[in-house]
Amino acid sequence: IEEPLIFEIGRSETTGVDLPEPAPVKSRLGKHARSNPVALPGLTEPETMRHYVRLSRQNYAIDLGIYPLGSCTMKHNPRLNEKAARLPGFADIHPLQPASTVEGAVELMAELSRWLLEMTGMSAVALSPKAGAHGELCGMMAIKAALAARGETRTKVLVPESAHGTNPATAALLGYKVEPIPAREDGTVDVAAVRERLSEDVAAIMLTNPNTCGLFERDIVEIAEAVHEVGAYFYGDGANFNAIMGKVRPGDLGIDAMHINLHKTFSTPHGGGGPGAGPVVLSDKLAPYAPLPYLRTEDGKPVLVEDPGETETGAKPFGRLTAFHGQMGMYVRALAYMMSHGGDGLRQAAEDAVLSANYLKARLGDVMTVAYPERPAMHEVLFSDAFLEGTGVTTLDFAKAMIDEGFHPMTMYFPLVVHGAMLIEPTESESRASLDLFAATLRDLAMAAGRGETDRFAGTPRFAPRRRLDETRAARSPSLKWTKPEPRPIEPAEAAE
Amino acid sequence: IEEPLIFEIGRSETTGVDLPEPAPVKSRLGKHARSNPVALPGLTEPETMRHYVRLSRQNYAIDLGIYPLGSCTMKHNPRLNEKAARLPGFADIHPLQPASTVEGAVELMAELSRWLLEMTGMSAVALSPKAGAHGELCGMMAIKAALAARGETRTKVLVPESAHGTNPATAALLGYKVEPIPAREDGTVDVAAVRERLSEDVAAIMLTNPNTCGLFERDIVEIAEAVHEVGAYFYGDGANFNAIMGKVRPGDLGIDAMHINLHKTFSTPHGGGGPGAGPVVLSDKLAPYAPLPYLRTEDGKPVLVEDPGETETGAKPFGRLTAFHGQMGMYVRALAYMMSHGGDGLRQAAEDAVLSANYLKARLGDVMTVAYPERPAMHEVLFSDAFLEGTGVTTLDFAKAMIDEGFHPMTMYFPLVVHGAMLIEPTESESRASLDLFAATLRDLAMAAGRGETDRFAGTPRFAPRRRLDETRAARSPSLKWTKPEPRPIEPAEAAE
Amino acid sequence: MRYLPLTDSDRADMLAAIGVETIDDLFVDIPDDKRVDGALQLPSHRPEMAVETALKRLAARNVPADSVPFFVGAGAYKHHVPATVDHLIQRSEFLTSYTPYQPEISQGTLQVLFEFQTQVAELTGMEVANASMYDGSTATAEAVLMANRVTKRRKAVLAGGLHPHYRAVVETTVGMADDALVLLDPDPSGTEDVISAIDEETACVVVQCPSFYGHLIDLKPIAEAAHAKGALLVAVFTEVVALAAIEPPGAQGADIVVGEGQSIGNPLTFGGPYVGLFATRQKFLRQMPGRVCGETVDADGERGFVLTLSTREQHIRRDKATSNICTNSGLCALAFTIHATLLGGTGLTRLAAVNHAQTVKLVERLEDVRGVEVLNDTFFNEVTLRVDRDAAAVIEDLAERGVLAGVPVSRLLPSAGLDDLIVAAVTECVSDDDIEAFATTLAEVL
Amino acid sequence: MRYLPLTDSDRADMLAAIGVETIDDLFVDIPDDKRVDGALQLPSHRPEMAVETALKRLAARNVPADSVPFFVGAGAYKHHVPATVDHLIQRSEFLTSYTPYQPEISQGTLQVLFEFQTQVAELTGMEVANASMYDGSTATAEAVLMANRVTKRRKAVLAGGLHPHYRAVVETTVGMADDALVLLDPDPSGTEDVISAIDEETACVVVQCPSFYGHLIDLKPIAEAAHAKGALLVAVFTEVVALAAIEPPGAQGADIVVGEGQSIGNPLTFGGPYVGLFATRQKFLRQMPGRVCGETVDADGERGFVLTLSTREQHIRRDKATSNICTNSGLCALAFTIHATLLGGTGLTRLAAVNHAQTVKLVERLEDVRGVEVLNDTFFNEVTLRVDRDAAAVIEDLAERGVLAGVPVSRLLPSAGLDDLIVAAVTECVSDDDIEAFATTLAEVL
Repeated sequence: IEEPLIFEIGRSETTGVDLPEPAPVKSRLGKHARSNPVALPGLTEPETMRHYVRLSRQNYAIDLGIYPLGSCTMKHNPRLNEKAARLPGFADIHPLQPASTVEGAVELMAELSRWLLEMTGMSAVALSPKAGAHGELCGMMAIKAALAARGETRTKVLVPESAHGTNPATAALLGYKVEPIPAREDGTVDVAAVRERLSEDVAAIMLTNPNTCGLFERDIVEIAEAVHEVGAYFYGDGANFNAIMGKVRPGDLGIDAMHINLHKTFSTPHGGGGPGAGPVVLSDKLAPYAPLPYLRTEDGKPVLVEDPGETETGAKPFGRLTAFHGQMGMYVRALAYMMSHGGDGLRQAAEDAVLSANYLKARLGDVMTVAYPERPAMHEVLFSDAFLEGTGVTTLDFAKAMIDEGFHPMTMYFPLVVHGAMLIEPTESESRASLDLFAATLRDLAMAAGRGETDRFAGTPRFAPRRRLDETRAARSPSLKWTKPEPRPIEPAEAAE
Repeated sequence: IEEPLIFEIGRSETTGVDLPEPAPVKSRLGKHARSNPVALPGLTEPETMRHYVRLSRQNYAIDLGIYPLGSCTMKHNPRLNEKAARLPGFADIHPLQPASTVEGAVELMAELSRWLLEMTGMSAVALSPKAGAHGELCGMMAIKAALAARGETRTKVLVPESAHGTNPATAALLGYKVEPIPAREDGTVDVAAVRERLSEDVAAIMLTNPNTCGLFERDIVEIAEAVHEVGAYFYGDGANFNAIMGKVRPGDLGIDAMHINLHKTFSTPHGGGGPGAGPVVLSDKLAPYAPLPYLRTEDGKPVLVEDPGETETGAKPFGRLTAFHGQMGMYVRALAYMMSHGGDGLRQAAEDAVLSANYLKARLGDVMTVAYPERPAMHEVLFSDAFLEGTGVTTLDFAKAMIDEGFHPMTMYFPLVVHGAMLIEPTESESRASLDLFAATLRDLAMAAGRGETDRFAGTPRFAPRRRLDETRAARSPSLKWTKPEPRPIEPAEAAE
Repeated sequence: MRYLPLTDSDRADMLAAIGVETIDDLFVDIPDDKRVDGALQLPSHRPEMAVETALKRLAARNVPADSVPFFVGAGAYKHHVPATVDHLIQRSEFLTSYTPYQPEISQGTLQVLFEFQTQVAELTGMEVANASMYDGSTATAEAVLMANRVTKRRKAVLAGGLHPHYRAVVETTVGMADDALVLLDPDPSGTEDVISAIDEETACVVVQCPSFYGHLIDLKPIAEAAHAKGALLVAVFTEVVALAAIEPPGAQGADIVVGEGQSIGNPLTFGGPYVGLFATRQKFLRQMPGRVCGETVDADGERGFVLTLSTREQHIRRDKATSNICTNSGLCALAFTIHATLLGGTGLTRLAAVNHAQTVKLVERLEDVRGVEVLNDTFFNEVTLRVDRDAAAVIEDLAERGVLAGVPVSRLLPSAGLDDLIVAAVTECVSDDDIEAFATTLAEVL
Repeated sequence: MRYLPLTDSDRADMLAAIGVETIDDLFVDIPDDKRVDGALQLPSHRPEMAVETALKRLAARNVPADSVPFFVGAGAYKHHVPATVDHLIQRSEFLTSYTPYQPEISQGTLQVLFEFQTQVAELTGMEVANASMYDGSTATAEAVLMANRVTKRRKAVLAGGLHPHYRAVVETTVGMADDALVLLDPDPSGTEDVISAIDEETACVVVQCPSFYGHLIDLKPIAEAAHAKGALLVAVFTEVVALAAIEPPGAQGADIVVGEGQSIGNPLTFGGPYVGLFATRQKFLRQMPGRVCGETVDADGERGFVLTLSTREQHIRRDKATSNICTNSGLCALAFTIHATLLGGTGLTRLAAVNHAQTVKLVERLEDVRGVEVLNDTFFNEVTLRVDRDAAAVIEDLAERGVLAGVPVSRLLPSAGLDDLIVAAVTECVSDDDIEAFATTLAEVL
């Protein structure tokens, strides 16, 4: 069933919100009053409900099935967390209310900080970053500020080729030149390769661990030492923290800054693209540079420091990343998730996530091409499309055929270091039955491709709300908003009527 | 996609609820302790979420499209009402808490009563009935009690043939003999036909108005007078009250008792079959017999009277219909709905409901057979299947073909007074566009049937979660619960392995 | 008017399409002199914000169970319902669908009902269950009427441990149906002799376990005695969680088991909506009231579910129906089923164990309080306390001190001379601190 | 562990299928001496009930806006959000889906984004909008960076009416990117001269309207002056509802319009998550940061939507990307779109009118209070008050009396010498009683 756009069914004079009559006062808008009313269509409440309920049914979602996007950690979103975030004491408080009226909120932020610090073994946390990439910015700004405090201006940042695009983008935003580090044959970074590129010009290395090939960087401790030797800092991308919660602490590995995606590891729902939250944990060396606002303990009570004039000795906040204090709604959800799991449950979750990924690797290894078969996978497993070579089935075909089987495809074509990459992350939320069904379906498709059954793949998806969409056309002449269709020209015959 | 039963995927040892360890105490269950643990399967929370979300998607719902079931009044369910019903002050209070701790709840019941009484023009209301049929029972018990108080035992209840099945069932439950009243050719009851059957043996007449043919009973005032003349009572079935809210008050027509389906007229959601609520309004004559508990005003404050020993002079409650005080959750929703509409909005809603039904009648009258074309329809319009005669398309085919067009069928084969009845109630919640699309689809189907295109109908639905289900088989050898499948007998060849 | 999609121009167009001038032309069949002239004496429509504010104000005048030490039971119980349950029942497709009369597009609701019936049958130890009743009290009345039909007798014996409201509902319903009742005296001691009240005219004996006063009752000898006289045993419960701890009525010979399912999945909500559970033996199936869902196949041979055995119901049978029930408690049954699925056997057992353990703790703690005596030898999560003052006054005093401590028996049985009794319930929501608060505050007021 | 579906026997089977003995065999790549030995110093897993109770306790230590007369604004606003909005955004299919990278099974999200972009473009009076940023402050920083790219200049002028936090965020971001800034003095009077700060090196001038202090600013001459020097005008708003009352920045010549969308559809939530709006001219499209959704067709020729222009983004462009933003505010944008759809043009206009009218009422009422002066000549729903005491102390005194009366300017600008100023906002949630309470209580403490 097709659902029109609101612009096609709504009317500007219709409204689904009853409001009181405005009091008859003299306007104080002056000459600034709008000359034309807003031309947006409205729908009544029943129409609105139906429009968006129908639209929603065109989406895939975790609540419908496995969502195996590698590096995205799409896990179960507990509804307790949604309920908690909506308590009036959290959802209906203003960031600039007097501190005496928000003590519980500040205490919650402090509690969340304690969990994050204990899990990562770091010294300080900057809560305010609004997403992972924002956290990267925060961490790299802290590094830049720490260097500046030392009177240094370094110019380069090392980033492995397998990194998320946000890493180089972040480094570039701060004016750094990005230098790629190649990976070893086994998919990990060699400390020797890092040493080669290290110099007094290098501000930092940005490394994801476990990396986006699904592997734990075995040389990480040596890399950290080498980086520190030249006076550079180690930025750890925490996108894959789900694999190692409770198993190893980034602080113990020599990492200086790392963001935590609350919307991945701690299950705040991704909401079709956000919002997320990307608190950054910092080592002793970087802790003084944490941005405003930050938490300090006064008389045993946590206090939010918003004011640069008021900072205690030693604190040198590099600035402010966002208005107000960050993503409170996500903090509540993440803390609820942490408390529900406990330290024991978080560790178990990491173990189950890794177990499930390796199980899929074992189940699929004979019919698909495991990119790095030698090392255990962490919480995600990377395949290349070598098994499709010569079958006539493209990598994209393979992904779209999965849609017809009722599954969301894995991450495709990332990381770039592998040809036709397919990165599968099942997470700990899948049952054995779900993993088995998923594996059986992929086996079936891989074998069909192997047998050259291209018909099964061509033109997929066939049973989705849409068939394959023309992305080139969308990019070539972008149509980014609805515009009123031109009135159909009147045919002469009609006009004559 | 097929969704298994929980018994096929769950395990008794799995649980999706974490509970504390019970304290180590000495059991006081005595010899009554269970000998075998409950053998019910559990699912973890992510599995439970997915199971029921997937199941839900096999349902049609108002939020997905028009739900034109005649006499069911499936209208928009505002979410404000859901939110209000979940306020802790309403959802988390116990019916037997001290009265001093539930004053707001009692006030809400009193406020709801005021609205119901003003809208119906009656003297008293019994809130506790849990559904429409329960309300019928309540009203008829009040009548029986009133007769008993007069020392009379009457034996008969008059019910028109077009009545809902609950009417005769209710009368029979109270030991009355049900006497049918035929309808006139125009679908309404003739006062003369009623007079013929009236006698001192008649306890009551049960009449739905507007009736289930979608017509207003024009002789209703005369009928009421005739009924009262022989000392009988007039029970009005309020199922179709949506047509006349704010247009006419049942009390002004001579009705003595009438239930109001809060889940129809006042939009408490039907929830796939309930719960509902069926408060009963009573005339002066019946008011003293209202069951316990009832509301009384004391010192300007409403008080719930639960105790027969405490009743004021004149009150002669006929007993108790249910534990506690009735459907509080529905009262909150219904009152929110009433307050949102206001008196003006409720009247407008009735007018729009009637307008929409008549609009469909006008749009469809030439291709389908309007059962009673002479009189204006009220909020629902009745068709017979005469237009399908000789087309090879059955009435059931016609209904099931609507499913493939994306619509829920109308009420079929009811009322029984019309051959192949199709009763359409659009309600006031449908937009003009929705009505037009529905009408166009029905026109298209009716014309296709007229052209003898039986292929379009045979075997429908084809695009629903299930094709036509074998109801005979279900009734012949009922399978009402899941039973463990017999283990598959081992084949000799396998056994030999 | 945010709920009404028709605009004035729609209305004008539609009137024209119908061929009438004004909307009142469609109301011509209403007698002129009876039409409402102008507006009713009701407020006008109001913004959502205003309605919400008004209702919040009313809600704020009540004391939620969650906000105080809470021991009120007596037929409705404060349990913790997982957030998942309430989220799922609010899915549009469950919340805003009708009774599944078109099964092809209602398999969601139907499969849930099939799961529900299976769960109820297992919990009660019975062979078949229906798709829900309004609540436990009305289910009990229906059970008595059904026993009368099955036995073709007209006299029911109601035990003294039956919840007074349930008893009143049966009295009203059965009395109005002109059938007979034997009402045994209230039984706070849990020692009554039900068996000797059963005779050859008895259709059924109705026994609640755990009783209203919290006692666990041995149903087996009662069932045997009833069967010996050709009568049925109707077993009743108000706390369904108990069935995970005690021997189910089905295993003790009950013929009909009815009760309240609110404890699983449903909030207190001041008494409703709740969900009545109804189970019986296979052989009585066609005398069972209420909807049932059954398994079948579709035209492709796929398993599917439908409402079935409708020949028992009022749609078809009209005045010969087994009951007049139509709308039942579908959404509450859904909540029950989801919560029971989350719990599973293991969770249910654990939940029952926690309830019982906390109750034992309360009972043991109250031993130290002067002026109060626990009447129960056995119990599950509810007990009867005898206090040495007027119980209703004690409850009021405790409420003033912020403890909602139970129900005075006199509230339900005002003239039974049981003015010194309190029924108190203890669930998993009761903490050790709550128990301590109860005990110390009780000591203060006694 | 209610969230973990694998059982111990599953785990054992899976380890066997993998061919390892213990789970730690899969963690061998972690250096031995760095592995966490045993448990972290964290509490163990807890029942849902316990977590809920703990969080409710924390929540109860905050004062919700709804519970008091509430005038706090300064960048985040208490508006009424219809229940429909929150219900819809909690639909599993919206809440638990990822960024729509597979458009065939993400049309729900994508069509919403297309509707969102259209709504934002219309409200701001611009040609194109993106699919959301984190919030208004980060959107402002991105706008400055974009203006630098577009003009190939590196100096931005920030007006004194810009929200101090926004200014700080721009300062931090642009400063760290080694670009230059001209910061004009705070402008509580609304009379500053922005134009003379613009020169030939200026990339953009950033002006907020309504300003932080509530003044309405004539953007047109500023735009003209900027354009004359080859600079862009970045127009900022923190209260999106204002755009329904005042001339949109697009109509006044703004080149980039950014702001906070929280007011429509989203709760206060102590500062986040919110939703940044970002709109610009068609010609700057390829320099715009953030995701955009575009219309296209599928293989059958049916209309459909996809994320597009990804060559601007970090996935493809890596260190050449227009921004590093990836996750944005999808669900908040959904809430915005649904609320805006419910409102429609008529509702938005009415909402703005009610906000303005209530604000006028407050201003008029405060005329009668000694010791307070309203600095604004024009305003929408927010004004600056000068009081004859320390503003922070006044706010604390009012809070103690149960009135949350606004924000002392010194909280955001501690060393600007503006210690006697309060910024107060008035929305449709403020009743006449609230205004009266503000005025009388203020009179008490002054």
